[in-house]
Amino acid sequence: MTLSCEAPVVAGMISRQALEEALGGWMQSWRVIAPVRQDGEVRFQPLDEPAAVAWDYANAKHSAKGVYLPQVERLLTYARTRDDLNQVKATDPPAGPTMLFGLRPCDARARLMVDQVMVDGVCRDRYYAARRDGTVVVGLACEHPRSTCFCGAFDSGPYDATGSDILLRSAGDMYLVDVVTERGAELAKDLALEPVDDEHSQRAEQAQAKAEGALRPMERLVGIEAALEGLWDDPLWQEISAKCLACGTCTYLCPTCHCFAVEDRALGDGGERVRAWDSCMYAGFTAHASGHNPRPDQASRWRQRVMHKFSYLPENVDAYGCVGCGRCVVSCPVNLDIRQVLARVWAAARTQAEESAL
Amino acid sequence: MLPDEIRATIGEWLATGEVDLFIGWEPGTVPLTATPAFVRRPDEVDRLIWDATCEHNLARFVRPYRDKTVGIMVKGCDARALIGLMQEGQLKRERLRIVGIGCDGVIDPRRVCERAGVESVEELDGAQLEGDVVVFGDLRIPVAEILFAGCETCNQRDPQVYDLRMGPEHDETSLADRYAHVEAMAALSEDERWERFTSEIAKCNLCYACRNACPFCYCNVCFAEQTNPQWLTPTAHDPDVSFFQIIRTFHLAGRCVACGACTRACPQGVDLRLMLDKLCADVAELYDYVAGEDPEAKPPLTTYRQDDYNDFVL
Amino acid sequence: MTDAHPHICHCAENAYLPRSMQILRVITETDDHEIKSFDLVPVDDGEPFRFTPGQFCELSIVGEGEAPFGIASAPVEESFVRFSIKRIGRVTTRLHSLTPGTVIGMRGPLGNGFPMDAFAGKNLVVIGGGFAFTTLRSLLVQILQGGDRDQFGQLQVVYGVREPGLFLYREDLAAWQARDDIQVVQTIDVPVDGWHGQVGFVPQAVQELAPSAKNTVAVICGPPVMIRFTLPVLLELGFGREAIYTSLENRMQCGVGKCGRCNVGSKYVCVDGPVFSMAELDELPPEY
Amino acid sequence: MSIAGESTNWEPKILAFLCNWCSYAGADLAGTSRIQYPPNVRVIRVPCSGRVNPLHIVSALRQGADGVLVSGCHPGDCHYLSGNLYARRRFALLQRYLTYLGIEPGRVQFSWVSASEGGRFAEVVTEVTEAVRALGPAKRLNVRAESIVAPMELS
Repeated sequence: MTLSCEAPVVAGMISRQALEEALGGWMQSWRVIAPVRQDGEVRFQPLDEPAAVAWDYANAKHSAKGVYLPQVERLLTYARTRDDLNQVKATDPPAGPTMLFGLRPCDARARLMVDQVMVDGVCRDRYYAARRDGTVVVGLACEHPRSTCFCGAFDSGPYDATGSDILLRSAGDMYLVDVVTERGAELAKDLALEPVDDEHSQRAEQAQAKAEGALRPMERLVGIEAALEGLWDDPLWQEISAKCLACGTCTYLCPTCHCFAVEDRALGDGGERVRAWDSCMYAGFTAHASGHNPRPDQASRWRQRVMHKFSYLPENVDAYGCVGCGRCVVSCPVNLDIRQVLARVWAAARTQAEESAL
Repeated sequence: MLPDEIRATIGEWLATGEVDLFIGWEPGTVPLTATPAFVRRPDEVDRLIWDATCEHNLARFVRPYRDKTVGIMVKGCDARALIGLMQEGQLKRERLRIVGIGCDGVIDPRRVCERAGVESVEELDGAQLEGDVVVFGDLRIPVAEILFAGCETCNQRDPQVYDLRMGPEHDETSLADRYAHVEAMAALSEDERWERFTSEIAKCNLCYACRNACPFCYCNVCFAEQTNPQWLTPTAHDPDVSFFQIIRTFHLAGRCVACGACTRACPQGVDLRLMLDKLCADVAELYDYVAGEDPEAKPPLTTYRQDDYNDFVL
Repeated sequence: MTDAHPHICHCAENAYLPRSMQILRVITETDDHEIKSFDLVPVDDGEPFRFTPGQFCELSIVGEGEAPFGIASAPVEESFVRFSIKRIGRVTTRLHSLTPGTVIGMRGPLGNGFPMDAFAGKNLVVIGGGFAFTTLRSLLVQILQGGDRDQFGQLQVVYGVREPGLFLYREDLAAWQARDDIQVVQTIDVPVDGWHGQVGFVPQAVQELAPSAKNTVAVICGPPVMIRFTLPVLLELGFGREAIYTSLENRMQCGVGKCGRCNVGSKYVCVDGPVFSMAELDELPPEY
Repeated sequence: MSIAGESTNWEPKILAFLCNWCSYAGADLAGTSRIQYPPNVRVIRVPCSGRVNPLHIVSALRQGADGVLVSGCHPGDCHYLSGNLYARRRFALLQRYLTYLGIEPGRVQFSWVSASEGGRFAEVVTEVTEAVRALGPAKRLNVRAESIVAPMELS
């Protein structure tokens, strides 16, 4: 059910210094996006010099979603004339390959899930597809998961290679280079790799064990879609959403949330039609012009958020709409923790099963 | 846990049905954060806490239950919000059971991170608040040094209205330095002020957390979400953001009680006090009015005087 | 799930690029001028616009936005594409101000449309209420004039509105009344002088018509209250829930299953619908 | 409306909200008395100056107005008794607030002009027009301003 990939092949190991040199070369042929620390905050930004990579970052507050699904993306520009109200010109999505360097495994997996909705779904989104097809990912395994990370609950973990073309695993002073895809193999050719000696491979294994051990224990979430089946009218939705401020921060920071609005903006004599991030947490998301709203309150919106991620997406694209990165837990102004919501879902399903068994 | 007699009274309120619901705080799942708690049964009262992490203005959550009797915990500033909502006919005093807390200020997680040298709060795994000191490994940071900016110059630490009183009494400091940052901004040149304002709101991505955290933003359809006419498009685009920020804050003129809930709720770290405190200062100067003090007073923009300030008119 | 058949995508390379369509005719359908029909023709000479009755398009006016509308013309009426639009919001108000000759944008055909193959060989009961008669007209005109009327059995139509001035497509209705291979019952809610036809709500009219359920499919579009009270009548008459189809109306923007807002349960109304059978809807949560 | 730019023959575009009972009538009187005043003003008639919402004023600046004038009855003359008195507090705060945030003070002006003050209306319009002309085209909130129309790398 969850996203997965073939077992990666260790191609060799390389020092950080040599990696930064390779990055210098890669920056000539790719627009390299990497985690960069700037005034106290790590953000995914175009890299201007290899040394700027924040190698030891926990995870960036904003996911890398802005790279493959920008917050505001111009779809069309238009000129406004009296009789022709469709004088439009499609904007060309940015050509030129992009390298997502230093992506954490959860973000790498998140991108694959969004791909399936935006490109492999019924219709093909040309703007998204252009960005995706030109992107290659060099993942960076997670040595220090945080207290809010729960990637383990999806049978994944801080060293999951899914979604990366190459996965770097730290082994003290060196990085082990796992090749995951053909594109990864191509990339690995640019690296001055040394054979992996036992000492480093052991160190990498220890680091992995330590990282996987650091994950807070949490009930496995694979299979939760069955638990959600009978909970449509359960009071849990009312209770958990009572404190929600409907600010949509969780959806903006979430690497898998991909819902958007299409808006026209007047600019001078013409304007532009843009796609911009939207959120199911807002009332206007589903409000009809007639005033009817199929989701009138925050409880129904929270139910949609959970059902979309943990029931509808598994049914439609065979992948959960959550990778356990914990960003929504960290940044929610009222600390509405989705892990607690999902625990309530399991509990409500169990009580329901017990009641129906009576 | 709350002090025993407070816990007992709240439990009694719930047991006898004097309140249908009690709104307070309980420990959060992220270090050094509390989370709003909605308690309905006496046995749940033990979940409730009060300390310097309880930063939300709970007055925001009362309106949906205004046909019931609601118990609520409020700091000095939050209590003013309750009074403001009574002035605007949104809440009735007899439908509220208020636990008023003398407050020494709440923690600003961003300042804790700076002091502890981490990027965000959840890396402070295991950090504890002991009394008025934050303990994280061998790091001990007094709460007084990591307060939310608004709390440092707060002159409304004690609740004006309550049924139960908790926490210390304060002799209120003068208003003098409360508007220091407003005067600093006003002293800048016109271009500098515009630069300061636009750079502050450049971080805003129109998620409306500030509006949704504010007890006084309760319009059914906010101007920001009207579609016919559509005043702004919800895409984070300079004129839309400045338009939203100017109009939304202006709607708080003469109503804002400077509780800071909006600034703390902002995921992008926009300092809304820079704007709202200017309105509070002007309202105090021109109409000698401070929001949330007297339940009977009429908010300044809902009344007038013949000899009101008129020099600005051509 | 019975014969769910999602939208087959032959969108242009750029699903968001509207095709330029010129307004050929504007017909004021109702006496209160609130609903107008717009007949559009492509400006470019690209390949003709092919669609199935029941599908919809996003009509686009730059600077105002886009909105979804059911296609009211039938595929056989190749010289124009008709949309009947009620003035209610920003885009529709602007549309109502337009005159023939103006060019607007159109994206489509979107959605799945009626399962014409499932209807073949069957009798049809078409029930419409208020202004939700657009795609039903497309269906009926295609059956009557599409050249294979004999593929379908008996055709019975019940069309109810509040008052006589609100009927859409009055020429078509008059023409159908004159035909013998289609039975049309027009009803209005309360008596109005000058109206000699039937009076009463749609559920009553269907009860009086009492169409036989044998080898018959029902299609019902209209305000939710009308559907809620007509459904039991059909079930009583023996219609199976998999033989009753309706078309849902949800807030839409992309129209191609991406922007995430028009779902009912796990189905996107814009690609998995808008046409659903009641059996399909029974498996989805009551969220529309 | 062309993109507001530094073109030489730029003429300030000023939006005036005139209260129907006094200022609008004053403007009428200025016209019937053949009093000359700059043509830069476009008038929106409102029942009372109290009807003008700060939303309208800031939205006007956003849509490209270089200046906004709101003119109503003198205090005490209001046809609705207190409309202008409520408005006075609202505008006093709004003008100080916009100035504080960095909008040039001349952009938004308020005046009281009675139905019999045709000359006074012309004076006010001239004063506002010259003030706005001195300030140049509005850039700060204007959605059509050069700085915003420039193609932005939106990702």
